[in-house]
Amino acid sequence: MLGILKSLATAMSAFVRKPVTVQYPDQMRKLPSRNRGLPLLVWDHEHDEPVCIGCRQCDDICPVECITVIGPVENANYPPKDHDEQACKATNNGVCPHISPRRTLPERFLIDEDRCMRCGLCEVVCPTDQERYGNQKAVVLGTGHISIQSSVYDRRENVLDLEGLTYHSRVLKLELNAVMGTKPPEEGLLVNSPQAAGVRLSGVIRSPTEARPLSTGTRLKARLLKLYAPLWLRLRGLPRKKKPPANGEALSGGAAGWPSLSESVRGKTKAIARSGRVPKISDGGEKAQAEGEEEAELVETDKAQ
Amino acid sequence: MAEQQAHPGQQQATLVAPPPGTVVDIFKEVLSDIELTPYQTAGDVAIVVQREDLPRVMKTAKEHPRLALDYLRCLSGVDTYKELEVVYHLYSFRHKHSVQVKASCSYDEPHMPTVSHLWQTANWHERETKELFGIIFDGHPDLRPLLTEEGLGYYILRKSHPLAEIEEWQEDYLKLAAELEAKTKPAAAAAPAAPSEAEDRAAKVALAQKKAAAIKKARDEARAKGLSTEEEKAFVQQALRAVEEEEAKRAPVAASAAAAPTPTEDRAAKVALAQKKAAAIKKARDEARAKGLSMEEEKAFVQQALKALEAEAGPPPAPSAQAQAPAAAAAPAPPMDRAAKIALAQKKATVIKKARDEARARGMSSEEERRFVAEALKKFAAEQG
Amino acid sequence: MIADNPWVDALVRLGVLAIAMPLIPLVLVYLERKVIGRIQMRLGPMRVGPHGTLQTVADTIKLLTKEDLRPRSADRWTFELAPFVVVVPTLVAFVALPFTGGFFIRNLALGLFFIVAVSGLSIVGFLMAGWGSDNKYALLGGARAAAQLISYEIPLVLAVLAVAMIGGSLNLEELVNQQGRVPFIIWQPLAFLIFTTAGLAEVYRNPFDIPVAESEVVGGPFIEYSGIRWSMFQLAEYATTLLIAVLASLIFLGGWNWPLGNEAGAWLQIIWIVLKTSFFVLFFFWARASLPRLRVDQLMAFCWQVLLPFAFLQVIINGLVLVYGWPDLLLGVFSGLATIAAAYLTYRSARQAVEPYSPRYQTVRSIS
Amino acid sequence: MATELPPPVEHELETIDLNINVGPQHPATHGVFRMILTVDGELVVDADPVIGYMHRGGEKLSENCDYRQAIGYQDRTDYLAQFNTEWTYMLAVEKVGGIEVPERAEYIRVILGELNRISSHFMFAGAFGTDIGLFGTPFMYSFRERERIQDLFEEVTGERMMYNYFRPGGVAWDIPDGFKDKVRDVLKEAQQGIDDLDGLMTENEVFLARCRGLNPVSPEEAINWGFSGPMLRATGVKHDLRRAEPYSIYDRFDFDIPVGTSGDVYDRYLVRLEEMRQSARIVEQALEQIPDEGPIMAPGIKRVLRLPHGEVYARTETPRGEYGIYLISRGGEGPYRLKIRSPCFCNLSALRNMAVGNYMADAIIILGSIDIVLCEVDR
Repeated sequence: MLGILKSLATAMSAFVRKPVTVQYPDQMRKLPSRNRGLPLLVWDHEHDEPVCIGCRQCDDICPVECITVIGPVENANYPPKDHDEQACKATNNGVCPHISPRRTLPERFLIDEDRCMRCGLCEVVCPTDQERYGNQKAVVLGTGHISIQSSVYDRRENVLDLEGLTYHSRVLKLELNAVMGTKPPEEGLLVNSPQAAGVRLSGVIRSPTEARPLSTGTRLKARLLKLYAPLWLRLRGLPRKKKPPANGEALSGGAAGWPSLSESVRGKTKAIARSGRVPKISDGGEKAQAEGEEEAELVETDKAQ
Repeated sequence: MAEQQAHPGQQQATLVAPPPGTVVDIFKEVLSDIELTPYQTAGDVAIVVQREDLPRVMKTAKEHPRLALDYLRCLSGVDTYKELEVVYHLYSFRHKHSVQVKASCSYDEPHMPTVSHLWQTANWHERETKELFGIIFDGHPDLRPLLTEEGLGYYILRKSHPLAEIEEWQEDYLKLAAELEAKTKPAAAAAPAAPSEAEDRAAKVALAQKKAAAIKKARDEARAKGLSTEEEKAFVQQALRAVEEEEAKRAPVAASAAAAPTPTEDRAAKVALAQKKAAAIKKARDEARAKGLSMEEEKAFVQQALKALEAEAGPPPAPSAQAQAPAAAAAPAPPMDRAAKIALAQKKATVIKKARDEARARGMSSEEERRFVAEALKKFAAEQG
Repeated sequence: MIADNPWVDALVRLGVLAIAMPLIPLVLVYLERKVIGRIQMRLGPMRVGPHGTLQTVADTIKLLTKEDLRPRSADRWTFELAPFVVVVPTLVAFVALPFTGGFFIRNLALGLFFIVAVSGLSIVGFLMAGWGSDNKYALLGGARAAAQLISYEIPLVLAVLAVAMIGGSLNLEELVNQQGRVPFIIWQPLAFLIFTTAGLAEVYRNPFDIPVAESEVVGGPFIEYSGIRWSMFQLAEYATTLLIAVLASLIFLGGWNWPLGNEAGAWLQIIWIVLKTSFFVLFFFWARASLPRLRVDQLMAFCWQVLLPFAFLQVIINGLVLVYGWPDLLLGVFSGLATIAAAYLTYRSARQAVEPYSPRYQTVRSIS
Repeated sequence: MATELPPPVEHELETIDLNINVGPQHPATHGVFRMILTVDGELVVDADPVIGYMHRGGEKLSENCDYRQAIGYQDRTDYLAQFNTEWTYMLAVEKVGGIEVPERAEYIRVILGELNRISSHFMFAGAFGTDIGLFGTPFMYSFRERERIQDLFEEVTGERMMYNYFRPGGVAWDIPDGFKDKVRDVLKEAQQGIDDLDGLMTENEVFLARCRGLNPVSPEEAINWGFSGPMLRATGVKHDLRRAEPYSIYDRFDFDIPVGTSGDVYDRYLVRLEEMRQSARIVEQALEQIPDEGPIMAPGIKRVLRLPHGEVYARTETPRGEYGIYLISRGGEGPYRLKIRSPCFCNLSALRNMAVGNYMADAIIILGSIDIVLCEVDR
């Protein structure tokens, strides 16, 4: 009996203590500066090119082969041999484009986020933090706040290309610069940015300018839509799944196919990828497009106004 | 790195003799008539014994009061490219000394005496080693596969077993992107694949089914006879053993019938085939995704493709000339394709850059800029196409 | 009387019950989640509605709209009827339960007897659920539920009997009035403890949640249920919790009376009964969060070897007091002493020297 | 079918044993573990553990990596004591390579390893409480403290679970500023968590009734079954690798090895609870002794590590027992053979012997008291 009373007393003593719950989306905990998240390619805003030199060391070291680097290719902005800046300026309206410290660039830099095991070895081996490359790692995992938005529907959507990889580092330019500065701050910067919230909430990656804070009403709408979208679809008599193509023709037509590279950031979204609003759709895709747009309407809650 | 470390003919470094006063001396005293090769590892002292001597050595190690190695720490299998080794790490709670015992067997006759009657912990270790290395421990009470219930049929931790390819999503992605841009029509989903593994699996399944039937029959019989649970179990086991023996008798016949390919060749061929098949599946899946099929439809589609492949590869050694020709044509294609792709991508990159610069010069917003670039790309693609 | 016509009156009362009953679990579940959350230093539900108050409503909607699954191999009628068999007796028991002096449906002369008798019926439903699901876990759970409920019914009834002996009636209203300023818990702490313990077992709450043990039989009889049928089981569970809590406050804590006077007004009566009931309900939640689960044989042993003898002891003490006309004070002293003895015995027996307790098989059978 | 009916049983009902499939999706199996229980009523008459659902071939993967890449796979065996498993691997590599670890790195390793032990035992206590029927309360208390410890780990390594922090010859990064004070704070809070668990469970009569005397294991049996760690110490064998074969700098610390008396489930619980306190003691001593300045990596470690020929069986005391790595190097960039001796694997292999003859509810508790981590069992 005494032991039982002791148990009850312990439970009651916890009852009167302060709860430790952190209400996550409302209160975000501060991430330490070493936090490892999704590996990202850092964009060099000064020269408008990735920091990466395409040396492929990260490709080699990655134990799970989630990084694929193709290249390197020559960097057009790198000053050629016996480069005469004055002459160059004279020919180029007074602006010499050959200012890059990087002789080479990666042709393609792909990271399969789903396969990554966040070991951080790519960041460790990255050689671009040397003086001549600008003291900055090209591949960083140090931005954990971004990894929270990485949930997507299809695994393949987690393969990012150059534009997708540097997307965050462009959108969140200020924040990233602070984190990636020569001396990292004590506590990692918490990017509680509206862009991040918007991206997460609606499940749609926008182009940088489209990203903007969401109003409370929109958030609510998004939640409701998420909850009741299947119900709506049923009520409106829409098929929930698309019918398979009747014959093999559509197979080769590339209907609603893979988005082109420049579209791939948008292609991350389920809605757009399905909607077939990708250029070059064969005629067979029109119906799918119509259906897909309705679906996209549901998912992409606040379309471009 | 794998090539460097895994040189079959590479000589092992010379063995360092252990310093005097270790547990090896006791071993030598106690087992003076047995040939023991002691050496010093970076941790414990080790002795190499002959397989024939192993039961005696181990029994003595456990039961001799001066050794009293009553704790089996670890039992590992090692594939040295020349033979299979089993390494035992022993520890004595009484004398606080530890030793490493090593014995080896050949690939052709992968048998080792069990030690599970001495240390019960060896039971699962030996089951696991049997499963992963194929070393059969004679006298073990229960050598069922441990980690995979039905057994794999091949030994994954042997060095001859290759590490499976990881699916390459990136490659897919590149391929798809290039295809879409170049407006090339995807090739028909006809790649040769062989049902060899499937057959193998089917045989296994059939065996399991047979076994299950035997078990059921035996159990029914036992119940009808009114045996106790204990007896029933024994009865069932007997029946099972009978089935296994029968199967084992049949196996050599089958083996001799299909003796042409050596096991390793067979294995390699199987792996190659499986890879081919995986490629086919991947392709079919990609196509299905590209078409925007739902999950279930996709599955069905893939299955259909697979079935088609199997049907096609039904008579493997007699492919039609038609089937061969595309294969031959497809073979040299990838490298060319790749180079072309790179060139195309480079060209495209310049187009993008140009367009972007122009857009910037015109002072467009990012959104407009994107659109502009996309248009430029479209134009470029049209030119190419 | 709410209305003049007895039929209308009865209908109105029944209507109030019928509306209140499904709402009670909503409140109780919310309360339980909040209380247990705080005990575990969490916040509990916080998202739906202010401080999560609408969480249970949302859950109910979810449960009601969920697909009602039935395993193909289940015994159809047994499986589908079981929730009703569990729910109906519980609700019927409320018919005879007076909440205050004026707020009840029917004040039966044998009210206490009726409640105990009817609420015991729900065991049939558990057995049906266990059998009809065609699931081994459910079967085990159903068997455990049956064994537990039948066993614990006996000390429960004996504790109630002890109260009825002193109160001299089986009418609940009269029992409450009998208690007056001094509730029965003062005179019969042993009966109170036995009633609470057996009551915990009746509602399958820790440490007696053996039939539904999550880590052993994964929900027991409810394992195959989903949607509305599952929520009916939940309704029954929380209704029984309330029933036991109200009953305990009626027969041990003096019901709607309070120490300063019997003649409380109707509103004061409601406040008192709500306070006393929520004490029990919160105690049940508290116990759930802080006590582990007994094993099934220990549960039975505890019932037959501890609770039952002590319940008889209480009955005997009461009998002696009644026959010889001893003062109530003596009854309290005796009962209190017995309570302390029971507590001590539990304390000792749990700490006695360790010895193998279960019929261990001689050797492990040969490996098959 | 049978024409003859069996002779009627006069006094007993004929009963048959029931096969119950516990897992792989069952709340009490701590991951994907399956045991096929044959029960006679509630009594277990046979138990057949089935493992392998988490088998990823970690050994094979490690053998196909170089020494740096393989670190990540060591985290993923015992995912509750990642520092300890990494440490074992580092010990193996360092022993074969003859690498000396600087003192400061050793202290960092000790602090993190012992904190990891505390957090792992917290996990045990929480899960065990849930097994035994407590409605998640100890689980929540445990996780409250675990989260704090993990926050600390995240600050040091950047990850909450898979740290990848130790390197051959040292650690990857130095500890951040103010780390010592934070560790002291966390320890203080952890103490509160231990006390909460203690008060909630240790003396509770119901808990005592469930655990005391349940499944006593004798020292001889335990040694024969290959037990290690708290499972072994609960039987009364005073064997802790930190004392028996001191690795790293464990000979500098003053700590007790808690042992049980009867080897029952209750002793296993008590031993683990006490170990948490002892670990806290070690951390406190290490915090006092750690040099403020100094290298954290051995000098001259190349990026691509090449070890000479050699082999070693390195073992450490992880929260679950003796975790060993048998490493063979053949002079390459990666391990030639890397065998992981998993303590849970050995402890679990005796489950059949332990569970048979007990009640079904107790079989669950016995399984819980082993404190298995399935990733480590299956590797």
